[in-house]
Amino acid sequence: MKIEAPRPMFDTSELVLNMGPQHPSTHGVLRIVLRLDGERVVDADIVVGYLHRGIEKLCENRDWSQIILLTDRMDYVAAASSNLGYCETVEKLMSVEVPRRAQYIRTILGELQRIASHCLWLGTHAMDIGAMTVFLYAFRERELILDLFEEYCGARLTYNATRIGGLPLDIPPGWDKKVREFCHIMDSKLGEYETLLTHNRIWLDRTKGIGVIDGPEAIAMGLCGPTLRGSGVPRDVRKDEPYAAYDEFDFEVPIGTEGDTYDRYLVRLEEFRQSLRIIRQAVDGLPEGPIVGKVPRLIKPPAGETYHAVESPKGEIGFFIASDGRSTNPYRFRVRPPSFCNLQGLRRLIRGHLVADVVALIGSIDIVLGEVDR
Amino acid sequence: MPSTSTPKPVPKAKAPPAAPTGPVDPAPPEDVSEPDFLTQLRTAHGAAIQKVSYWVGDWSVIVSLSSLLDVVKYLRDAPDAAFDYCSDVTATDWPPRDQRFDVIYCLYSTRHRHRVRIKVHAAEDEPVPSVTDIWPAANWLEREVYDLFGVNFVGHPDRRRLLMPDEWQGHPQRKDYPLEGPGELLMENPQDWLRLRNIRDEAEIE
Amino acid sequence: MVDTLVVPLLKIIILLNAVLVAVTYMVLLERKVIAWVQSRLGPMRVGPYGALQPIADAIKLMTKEDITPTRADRWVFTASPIIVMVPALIVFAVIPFGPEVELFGRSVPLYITDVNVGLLYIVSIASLGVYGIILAGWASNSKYPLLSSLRASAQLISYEVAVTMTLVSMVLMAGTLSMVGIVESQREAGLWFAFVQPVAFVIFFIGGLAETNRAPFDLPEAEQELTGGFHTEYSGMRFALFFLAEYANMIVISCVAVTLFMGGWLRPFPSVEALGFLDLVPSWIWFLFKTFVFLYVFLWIRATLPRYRYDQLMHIGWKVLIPIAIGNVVVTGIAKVLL
Amino acid sequence: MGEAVIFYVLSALILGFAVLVISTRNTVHSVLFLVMNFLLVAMLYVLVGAEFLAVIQVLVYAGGIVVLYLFVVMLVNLKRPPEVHQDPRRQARLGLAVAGAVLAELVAIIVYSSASPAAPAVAAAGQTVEGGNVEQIGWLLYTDYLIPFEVASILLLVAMVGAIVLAKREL
Repeated sequence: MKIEAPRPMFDTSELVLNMGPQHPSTHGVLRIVLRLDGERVVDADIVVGYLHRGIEKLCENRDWSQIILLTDRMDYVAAASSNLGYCETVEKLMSVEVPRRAQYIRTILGELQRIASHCLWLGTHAMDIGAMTVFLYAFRERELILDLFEEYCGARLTYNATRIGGLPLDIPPGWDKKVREFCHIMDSKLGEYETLLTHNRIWLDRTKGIGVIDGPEAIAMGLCGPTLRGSGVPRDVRKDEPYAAYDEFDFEVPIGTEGDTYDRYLVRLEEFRQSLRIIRQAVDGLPEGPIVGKVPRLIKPPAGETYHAVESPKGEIGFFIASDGRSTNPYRFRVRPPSFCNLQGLRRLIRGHLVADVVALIGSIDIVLGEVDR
Repeated sequence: MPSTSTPKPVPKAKAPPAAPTGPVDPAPPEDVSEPDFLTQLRTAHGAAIQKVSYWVGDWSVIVSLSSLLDVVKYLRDAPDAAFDYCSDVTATDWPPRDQRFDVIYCLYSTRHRHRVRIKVHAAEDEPVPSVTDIWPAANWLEREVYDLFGVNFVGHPDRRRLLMPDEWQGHPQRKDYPLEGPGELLMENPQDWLRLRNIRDEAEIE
Repeated sequence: MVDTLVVPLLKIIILLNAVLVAVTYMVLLERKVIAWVQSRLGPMRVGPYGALQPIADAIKLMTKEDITPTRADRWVFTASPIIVMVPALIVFAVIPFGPEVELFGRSVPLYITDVNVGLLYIVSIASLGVYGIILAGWASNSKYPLLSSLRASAQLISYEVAVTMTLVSMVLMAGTLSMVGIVESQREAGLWFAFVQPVAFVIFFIGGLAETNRAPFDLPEAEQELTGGFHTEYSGMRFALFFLAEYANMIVISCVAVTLFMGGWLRPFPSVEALGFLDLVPSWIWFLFKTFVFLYVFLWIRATLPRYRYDQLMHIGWKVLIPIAIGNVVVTGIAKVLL
Repeated sequence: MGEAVIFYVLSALILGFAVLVISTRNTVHSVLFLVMNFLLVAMLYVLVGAEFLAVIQVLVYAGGIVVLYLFVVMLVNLKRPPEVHQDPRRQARLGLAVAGAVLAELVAIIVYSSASPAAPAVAAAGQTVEGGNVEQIGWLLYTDYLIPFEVASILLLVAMVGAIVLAKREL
């Protein structure tokens, strides 16, 4: 006997909603094809590649020092971190010693960059959830950092701030004082952000329990940076595999407990403070000395491969570089982009949540499409 | 004046250096001792290891393609190795070689805080088992390698192009793929290029 | 003849123009207030301190291309902005801006009409505005507007229940549905009803935020989620109508709140003789001032708070506000009988 | 005289929109005409001096119920006719039955009203209530028609609970 399944009263079909590549909250040219049941996300397909410029291929055809300014164009809101990562990798390949003063200044630049990037993240993330004032507050402080960078290297977005073996420039006179002043200002402004968000009832409702992912799963998914630390994994390249001058400074790696959007928010807010702490220590202990190590005029690393990672504001940015030892350009140049790996986890995070949470979660993993697509 | 003057030796145009045939992968020097997990890997999967190399502080292991999955599973699960974090999956292309691709897995252990690189050699169409079951993180990374190199991953749950458009021809990151893209026509006259491509597409459909 | 036709007609013309100007300046006020909260300046270019910005905006909107999507339902698409705008304007007919005043030797009431079902009239006309939003979303034949109009209709209907419940308790207090009567009864009680009915006041205000689609309940037009919502596909003057209607509705809600809870045109503490000098300020100024305070709070909230999520909004509406509002009605009724 | 003209114009419009409601192919348009219909009926109420009824008509029917109609019409794909309606003669038969019932009702009303002209309701309720018709309706509802009123509210409550039980997949 055949038993027929009861016929549903109405045809309910899933709505396919194409979010992006032009959408105010996808932070660039990200496209998400959502399958919705009402407003609930059944599944999602994340489509990237709209900003693919072939930077890896391009880098394999540029000489070693030209590549630095291409790394600016990947994570364009945290250019100094990519600069630093690339230069450190080449230095590792060539076994070049970088003077301590340069290491310190690099650390200061890296941490200023982290604060600037986190400011942009905080602003856009809060904006996505509807708190528009935080956006302008955060940009106000980011502007101060851009001014500092401008004074140091003349650029406000794509800094080209490091060189293989050291730095292009010493810090201008009085710059360290301004950095200290900035730290002082930033400390009080952090309180303003927190007043608007941290204990705000609506903010809590919107972020707590959204996109929960536990530590082991986050590791398996390859999440990195604050997104991974929000799940309670104390993984930070600065601590685990110290580079630049991080092993000389005292700082903590904040971690979350629940692994939800709120924890990722708290982790990044605490990172603001830790970065300020590092900057203060670095400025206070800034050693005298040269700013460039012993590097040949023509950079031609010996044949070999290496992978080296630094902690960018988004997470572990790794460079895998192969040199054939003969030509003046890398044989293989590969970037392990943190935004890319975090974006991969988005599909897992948004499943079962509402459309409004999709927007919150895109903000929560802090991606830059220039880096995802390269 | 000698009538038969020997022509001046024309400075020979420097021949472009022959394409490199592969990475150096130097063996570890005597004074560097192997980490424990490598020694144990040798005992557990000695047959699979083709070479262990060390360069500027990085250990890398070349394993045979057929036993890739066994080795990485061992590395993830063995308590002394515990490589639970797959940092990166990438490839390098060495066209003169028979097995032209090196597929490289950069692994990290959040427990022991050490790294290792696993490498396999693969020919153009040779199937490479996907490691997505071991690290879900490898999903997009393998898709990108497939997209840009054309490495033939098998067992991948969602093997589509990632960065390039779905209908793209060729794999741009290969060494024999022209830097300027699919051809000069695209750069000089995109309209014609598009028309040609459409004609080609229609021909394919028929 | 003059009293029955000319004066009301004049009043209607003056009021309509005043409302439209107020609405355009409301937009400017919003930009200014939010800019100040965010440590910016806001519009500064057109006129002194940007005072002529609304005019520039109007010219821009009127000269913009008017786009109708090819696959839109042409008639409904055209009608929707009108359907939204008309109720927002005709509600003003029963708002009392002041009592009868002597003007040119003639006693003129500062309202257009005083019907004995004034409060119900406002509620029922305001409930028609939702049609414009639903139909705009549907007629655009686009997915984001459709989602938005579903959100809007669910939200407006849910919050209407809570708001109407608070009105019931106010009617119990005043014993009349006439807007003028409600103000008069506050004069007799010598107290603004906001002090007698604080719960109803808060619920009415929250419901009012939701009814006007204002932050933190601006889900139907959340640009970060639905790219602008139901008016995504609209451009030029049709878009402007949606925009103006939203601000007109804000003014309506503020006026109603002032009338019901803040004593309308009455000065603060109308029964305290010692404050008699406050009567020197004309009554309609008091009314406008109180309305302005409400509007300012609307803007202040928008600049401060994040946005609720759809399910949380429904949760607040059905599981928090409506039970409290019903309880408030019961308590008010019992108190009325006992006292 | 003026009132009569307005009445006939309104009635004609109401009938016209009623025809449009059932003759339009597009369901959403049809619902819209229904709204127009309700609004015009509300105007009729105003014409006879029943402002309260008029406002309630707009509030409940136009503002509440039809919005829900629209909601359902927009959400549910009604393009494909359900299978039960495939029988072409079914509609004709049903229509005939309904028409007959309506005709019978009309006849009954005419016969009944001409046989015994109803006393004005307000007069029946007693003249004690002063003021607008809000008070009068309130008075009537809570005195003479208390039981029907309460029964109706219980009916609505049952309907609401039933709808929630049906809609909620697991309780």
